[in-house]
Amino acid sequence: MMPVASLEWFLMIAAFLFACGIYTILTRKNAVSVLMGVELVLNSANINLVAFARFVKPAASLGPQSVPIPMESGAAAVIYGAPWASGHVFAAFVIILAAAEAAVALGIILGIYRSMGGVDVDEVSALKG
Amino acid sequence: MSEDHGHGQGHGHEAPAHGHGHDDHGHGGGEHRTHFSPAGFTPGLAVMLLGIVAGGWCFSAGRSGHLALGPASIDLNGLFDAPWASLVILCLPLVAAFVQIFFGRKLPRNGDWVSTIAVGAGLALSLMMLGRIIGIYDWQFERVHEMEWISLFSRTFPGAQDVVTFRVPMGILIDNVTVIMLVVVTLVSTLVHIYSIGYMADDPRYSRFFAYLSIFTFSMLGLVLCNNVFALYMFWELVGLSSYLLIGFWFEKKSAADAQKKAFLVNRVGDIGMFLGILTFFLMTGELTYKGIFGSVANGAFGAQMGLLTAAGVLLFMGAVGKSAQFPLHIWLPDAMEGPTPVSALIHAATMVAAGVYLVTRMYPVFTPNALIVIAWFGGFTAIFAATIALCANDIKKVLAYSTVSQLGYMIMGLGAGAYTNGFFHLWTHAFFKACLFLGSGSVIHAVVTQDMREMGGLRRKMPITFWTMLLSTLAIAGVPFTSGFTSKDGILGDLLFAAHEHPALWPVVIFAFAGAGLTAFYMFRLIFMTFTGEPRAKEKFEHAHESPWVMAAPLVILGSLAILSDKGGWFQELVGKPESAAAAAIAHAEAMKPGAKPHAEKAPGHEGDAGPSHAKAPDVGSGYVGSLPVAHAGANPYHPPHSEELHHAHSAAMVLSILVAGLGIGLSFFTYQKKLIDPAKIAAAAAPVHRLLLNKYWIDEFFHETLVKPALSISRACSRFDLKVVDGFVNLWGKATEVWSWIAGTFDQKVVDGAVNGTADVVMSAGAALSRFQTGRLKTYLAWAVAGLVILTGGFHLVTHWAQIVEHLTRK
Amino acid sequence: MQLGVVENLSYFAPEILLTVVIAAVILVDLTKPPPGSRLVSRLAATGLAATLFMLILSYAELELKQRTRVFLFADTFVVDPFGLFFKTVGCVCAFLVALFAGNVRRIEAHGEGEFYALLLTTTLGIFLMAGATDLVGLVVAIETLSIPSYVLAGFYKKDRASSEASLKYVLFGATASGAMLFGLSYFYGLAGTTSFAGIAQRMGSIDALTAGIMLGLVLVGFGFKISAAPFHMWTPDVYEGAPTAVTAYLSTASKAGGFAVLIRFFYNVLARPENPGDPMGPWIPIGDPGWTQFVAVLSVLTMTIGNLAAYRQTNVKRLLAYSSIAHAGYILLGFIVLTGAGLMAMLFYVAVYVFMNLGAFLTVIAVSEAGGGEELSDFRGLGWRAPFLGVAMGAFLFSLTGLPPLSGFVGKVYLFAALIDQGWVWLAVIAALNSAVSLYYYVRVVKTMWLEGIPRNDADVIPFRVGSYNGFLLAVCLVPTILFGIYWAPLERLAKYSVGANVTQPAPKAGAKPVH
Amino acid sequence: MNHILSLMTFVPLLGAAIIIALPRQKHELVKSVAACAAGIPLFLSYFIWKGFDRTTAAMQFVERFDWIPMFHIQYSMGIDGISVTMVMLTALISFICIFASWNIEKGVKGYFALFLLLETGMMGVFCAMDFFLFYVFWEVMLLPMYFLIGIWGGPRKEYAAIKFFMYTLVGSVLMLVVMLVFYFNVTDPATHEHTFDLLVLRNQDANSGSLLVNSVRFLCFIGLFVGFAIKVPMFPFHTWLPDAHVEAPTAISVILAGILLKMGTYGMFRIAFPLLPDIANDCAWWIGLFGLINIVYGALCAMAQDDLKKLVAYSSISHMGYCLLGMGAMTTAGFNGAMLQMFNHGTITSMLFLLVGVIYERVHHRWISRFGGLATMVPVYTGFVTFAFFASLGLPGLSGFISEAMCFIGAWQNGTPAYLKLTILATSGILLGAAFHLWALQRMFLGEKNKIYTEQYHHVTEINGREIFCLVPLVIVILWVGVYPGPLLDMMNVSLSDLQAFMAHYKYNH
Repeated sequence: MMPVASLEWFLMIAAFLFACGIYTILTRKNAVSVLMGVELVLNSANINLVAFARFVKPAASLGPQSVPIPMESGAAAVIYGAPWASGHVFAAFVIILAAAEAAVALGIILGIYRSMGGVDVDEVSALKG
Repeated sequence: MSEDHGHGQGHGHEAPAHGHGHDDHGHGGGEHRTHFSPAGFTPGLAVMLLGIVAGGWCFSAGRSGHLALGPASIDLNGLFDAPWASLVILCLPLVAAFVQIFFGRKLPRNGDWVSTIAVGAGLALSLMMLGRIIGIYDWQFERVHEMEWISLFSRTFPGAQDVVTFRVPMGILIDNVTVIMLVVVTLVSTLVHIYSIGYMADDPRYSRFFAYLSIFTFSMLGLVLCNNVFALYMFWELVGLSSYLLIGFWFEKKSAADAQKKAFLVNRVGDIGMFLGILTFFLMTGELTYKGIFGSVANGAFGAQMGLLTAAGVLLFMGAVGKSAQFPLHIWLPDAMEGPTPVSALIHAATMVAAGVYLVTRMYPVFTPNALIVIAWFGGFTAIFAATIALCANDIKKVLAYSTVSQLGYMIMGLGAGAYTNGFFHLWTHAFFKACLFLGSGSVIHAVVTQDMREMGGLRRKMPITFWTMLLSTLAIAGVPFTSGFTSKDGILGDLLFAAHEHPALWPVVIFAFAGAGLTAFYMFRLIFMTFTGEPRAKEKFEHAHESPWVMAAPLVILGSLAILSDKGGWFQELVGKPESAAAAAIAHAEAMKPGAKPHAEKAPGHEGDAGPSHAKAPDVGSGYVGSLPVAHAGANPYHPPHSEELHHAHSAAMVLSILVAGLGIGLSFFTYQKKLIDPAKIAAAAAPVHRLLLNKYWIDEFFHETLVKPALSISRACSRFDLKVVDGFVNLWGKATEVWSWIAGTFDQKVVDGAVNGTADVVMSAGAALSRFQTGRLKTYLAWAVAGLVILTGGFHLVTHWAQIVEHLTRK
Repeated sequence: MQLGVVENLSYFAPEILLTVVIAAVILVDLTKPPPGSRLVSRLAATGLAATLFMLILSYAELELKQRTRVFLFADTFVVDPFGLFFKTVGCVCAFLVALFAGNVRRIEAHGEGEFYALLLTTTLGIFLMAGATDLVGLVVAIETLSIPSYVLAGFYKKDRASSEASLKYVLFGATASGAMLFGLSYFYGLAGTTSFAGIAQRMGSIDALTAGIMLGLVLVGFGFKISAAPFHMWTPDVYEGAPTAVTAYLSTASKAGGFAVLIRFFYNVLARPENPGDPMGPWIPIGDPGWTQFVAVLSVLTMTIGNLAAYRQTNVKRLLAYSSIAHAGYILLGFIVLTGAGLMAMLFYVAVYVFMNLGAFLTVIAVSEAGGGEELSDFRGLGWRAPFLGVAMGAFLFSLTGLPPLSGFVGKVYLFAALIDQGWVWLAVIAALNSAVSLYYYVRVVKTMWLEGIPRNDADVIPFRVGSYNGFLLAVCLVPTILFGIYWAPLERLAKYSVGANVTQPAPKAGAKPVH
Repeated sequence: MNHILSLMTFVPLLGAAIIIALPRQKHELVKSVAACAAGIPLFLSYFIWKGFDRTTAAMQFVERFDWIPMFHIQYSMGIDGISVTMVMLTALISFICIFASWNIEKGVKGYFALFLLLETGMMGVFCAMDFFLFYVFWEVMLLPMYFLIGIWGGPRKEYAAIKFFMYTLVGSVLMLVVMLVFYFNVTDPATHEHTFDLLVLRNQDANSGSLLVNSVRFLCFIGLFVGFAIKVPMFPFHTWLPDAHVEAPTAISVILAGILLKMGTYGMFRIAFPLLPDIANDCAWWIGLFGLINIVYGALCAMAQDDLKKLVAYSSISHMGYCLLGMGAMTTAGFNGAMLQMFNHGTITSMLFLLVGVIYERVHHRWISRFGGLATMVPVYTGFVTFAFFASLGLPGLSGFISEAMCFIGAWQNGTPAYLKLTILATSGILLGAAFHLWALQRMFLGEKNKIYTEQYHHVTEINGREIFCLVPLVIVILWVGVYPGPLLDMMNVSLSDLQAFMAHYKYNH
């Protein structure tokens, strides 16, 4: 019987990661490491998502809402809402997006490196005022 | 000279045209020069005689009530029963003025005849009217022709019935006083017109001068014809305007320009008071016509507020103080002598300045006893005050000016003392002899090119007509028996004495009055002696001197003779009777209002006046001290009251006294300036301070300049600086504030860019500057701000909104 | 096995078409069309026009089928008038920008294909944002918009400013979306489902602090998109550095998308109509009601900072960047009053804002294309040399200020009206003063164009030719700017219909709220 | 004829459109088109003069149709006694100003197009019966004014223009907010909908579902009042005026002083007073006080000016003070006086600015102290100036006097001691006004020629035909109103007395 880690643990770790990420972003000079900070942040979100997916019992889905976009049909929700999976799906999407973002960002950083011969974000401050 | 467009007038003295003698040729006086040649004698005299004859004919026609033109005969009652006659009199000068202004220079003789004929026709009609009223011989005669001018409704609630709340009628009121004033105005005006033909002959703005004269005549006639205070005020201002224009007729002279401005402004001061008075009457009575005001005042429109009634009267009187140059607003009149002499004669001696007296006469019924005492004091003090200044004046016109002020003082004082008839009568007589004196002085100045009496002397031989006419007038003004001046002035003094019996407050005024009379006699004869007798003191000027042409002399003759004759016949006293006092009735009302006042116990005398035309008892003013003209049996002029013994005593006493002081004055000046027994210089030296005081006219002008003019100017400058610096310069103020702001924003170096339109803009600019400091261009700063903002906003906001819960949460633990 | 996933796919036609166009653009570009033949740009423009047409069709389809909304893909995507409105706006922007870019030489030089492919992709992103009703879909949509725009911002690769802009943009954007994701993860955790409706169920159950933090984190993302303070600071730099056409696009279309998401999220997850079926009526917040005040503070900050900072700008693009920040603040006003009227005002304002702002940027493009610059000094006396350009720019700027009879004024009136109707008078006053103050810097541009460098006489005017093509485009922006200022009833009807299709009659009852 | 107001409002706009279409070089053609476009409203105003029913306070020549139904905005035009005189004044002054600006050289097309646009705005303001419409026209007026001052103005034109613009805009956004507050708190009893219709808003007590709380009513009044006071301009908000007047070209100064200032007081009559009668009554004394300050302060500032145009500008401030004094009195005579004063000041001050323009065109400066002795050189011009000055200082027989007197009488009728004090102090304005006018007159025209600045006298030529043509109509109007104001007063009296009764009603039931 190994002890079951409760949700709080995961959340704390995630929050810690998030903080680290923000700290990195704010402190690092090198654009790439800033990007790494961003990745940290994204992954902290992922941890949350997966943890929630594991622990949280999905809300009973309900009848049509008034608002511009209510659920069309409760049944549909039950079937396609895929509550047990949605967290993981979400996480997967996030990973993909993170990758795409990183790719674009790196490309841009490369461009900067070409044109300026450096990737120090503090140097990149011609536009201001 | 011809290129010197009358700038000559700038130099030395008023009438430069005469500066270069009377060579009949020379410069552009134009064709209207002929009558200067001795040949001018015949037409001049002819015109005069013709005029006199015509006038007499009109007058007698009026007496008879029928104007016989061959077979046809016009009933002259039409003069009054329809407004046309008065309107013709009123409008002819106006038309003339327009003709002059627009076509004057194109007309032959520059159109002087237009104005002259216009006013002459007015004179003819006025004479007819005079004749008519004498024919009718009813002291209560009166006709009113009225029309709506402005009438505004208002409503008690939206859409309700309209009620007229504000109504200004325009109308003509013709009664004896009006007609007499009409004659005064038109007569003097006509003569001055004729006189000016000669006097202004060489002036480049000849036609303009006549235009102005006509404008003045129009305004003055309107002033005397209108039937309500609003219109009165309007014409009051208009005569002010024409006086302004005429005083500054030679505006190239700075002194003239100053004088005209001064005249207008000083008058405005009085006018403000008058305006407030009118407003007060309007507020209380809701009426603007004379009759309306009198009626509702008599019916207790003022309730118990007799103080207010007095105040309103005094405010109204302020107008007279300004216009009739009473102390302390007399200062403009002497300066007004900058104007051409005919103007001084017409406006500043005979007619306009008398408007104040006319005002008091007109509004007489609304003055409460206290108001009348104030008026009397003003008048009396002015009379003596001006006379003293005149003692030391050496400018011939200044002497006359101050004597005018003093004489106006007499009239005002008389009215204030209840000498209604005689006060007004003095206006009538004074108009002629003072006009004569001014025109005479004009012709003297015309002859010897100076106004300084010390450079004259012995002119009698050179200009006899001028001398004799002026002498007659001087006798009149000095109050020598058998002259018109004597009758009127003595009348005033008598009534004053009598009034003083009843009202001790008037005793000082009595003293002023008699002393003034003596002084008048003195300085007037000083004028005569210094000018006409003795040895000429300025030879070459004397050589130059000559009698004026007939066109100028004729008016002198007429006026001079009027100075003797204008009081004869006693018709005046028969026609002008004191109206019953509305103020008395009002006071009676107030008394009745007082708690415990028995309704008919002691009602003010003349209270029955309300009960129809029967003037059983004297319509005395208030406490009835003015016994002079009390009782009116039904319809008859209340000039000869039954119980007038003490009045007669007063009059005889006054007569003796006034003859004495007059004689004294004349004698003194005779010994001083004719016989040279007394050396004025010595006296002056002996009483040096007094002399200086008088020479400097008591420093009144300086006083006003220091206390009013200067402060006003500096205040105005202060205001505009304030406007620039503070109100607008809110900019700079904010500019300072922005320094602080910038500092808070951590920007010392950010200079606030200029071009801000106002304070806000400046703040905004520097705020922008501050903000742009945040925009460092460094990504990390941005992110830092984002994070910080997030934390601060979220946390702070949570704290703010959920403070209660948090506290409660903490305390629970 | 159900077909639910693909049912009603016809409603997805615009998106599909757009995707096809993107593919087509890329393909055509691969064929190396001869330079100067604006083949790609024409294709893109045509494609967007067609998409626009499709959008109108789907409007019509909704109407005909009497359906207020249609759900797709397991309720993760919705087609409704609200979404269609923003899609249309985005599409129009993209269309106009495509036309602008159509004759910008420099873009052609850097390869039209990429440009238009990216542009259309962002448009697709906006489409998805307007329809997303699910956290996953939301995130995907936002990134679909963001990632290509990062590239677009740095489209001039050699240009330092451009690449700097893109770097700032990408890093800031990535961070923002990271924070947002972190926040969204909590929302998921709250409900265990990613659908808005599901989350709305649980919102009531959490305490204020948590809600505040979640909200704050999410707002970072949204705030970044609409560049609301304090997440606005990237805006001026990026707008200045990016190619003007891109700037125009970012300041209108992507902002519109941001607002679409913002409204969609908040008005589903955090608020519901007081009486269901009347979205035009007042709404009530779910759970912690504080967020409206929170957003109010944001909007005040945004508009004030935007206006103040715009004062000192000498670069017209940068000035307009700040002004667009301020306008985000104005638009947020409609967001906080929690009424359908407020939403309607927002939609209306977005619509008119798009035209005037695009017009302003287009003027900048036209000037620099015709040999001028982007600095204020380059505009000196331009009004006299190119009267139409001057008049048009004047109209756009005064409309941005909010002076009648221009559409910007009407938009502001609707916003203020919504505020005052709900008793936010103080906020209305602040906003009004802000717009008064904003006059100053807008007028500075007008002043430079008209009041400076005035020719002595009409003879010695050196004409400044912007070309008939740009002239025509200016007119295209100018007409609605003026027209909607004089007669805007149709637009209003559209906006109202988009907020609550089933609501016909405007809400405010007699003296709805006593002002306090 | 039932679209006469729309015609008067939009014919100038049409003219502007035509002018824009015209080729740039055809100056004469442009000018004559402008003259026609401005002439038609003047011609039409004759029919208004004929057809105006002087016995009713109701709106006349009404046109009304829905503009934006969903927002209950109507295009509703109409005039009553309060606006009719202003409409006719606008038509007259605009027409004159076209000729006054005949020798504009640069940007002729733009100038006249903007000018006509301006006239449209002004007409619209005076005709609008719908608050929203009113506001739109109110703002529409700003734009052309900004350019007219900023492009064709004097040396500091840009500063003056933006200052004018900012001031007015700040005022009007406040007005906008208040307008919306009213919209949402008042319903039209007929339709049970919110409304911008001023006539309905006027009775908002009766018509509003929930009456605003008093404090808010007060704030609303302040908002409106400040908005209008800036235009009047009232004491603390007046500083835009001297700059704008001085820098603007002659014709525009004439429009500014002759018509734009009136919009402030008109707005009070039309909106601030009827919409918030109770508050207006409470503030009456303060309005009077500001009137007093305007009168005295303006006159004092004017006295210290050396720039003739600035002097006239400050004199306008002083004269508008009489309007405020009369309005604050809340009496029929006061209202009529204020209204008449608006009209008269419109004519008199226009004349003054035209005359300033005349001399400025000759010698290109306006420094009073540099002149002197002009009267001998240009008697006719001097005559006109003297006429205008005396009209302006309230000489009886000229229009200025009647209105000032009526303002005073109205103020006096107010009767409350506090207000009487104001009035008594205000009478000093009569003296100060006379003082600075006459002083200026003397310094410029009387006395001897200036010794230092002699060369300017070579340029001093007599006033020419075109200028006289511009002045004569004004002279006639001034004389006519001065001698027989009855007809004009009859036009405004009923509406104003109705308004006064309305106010009084709220005063006592308050």
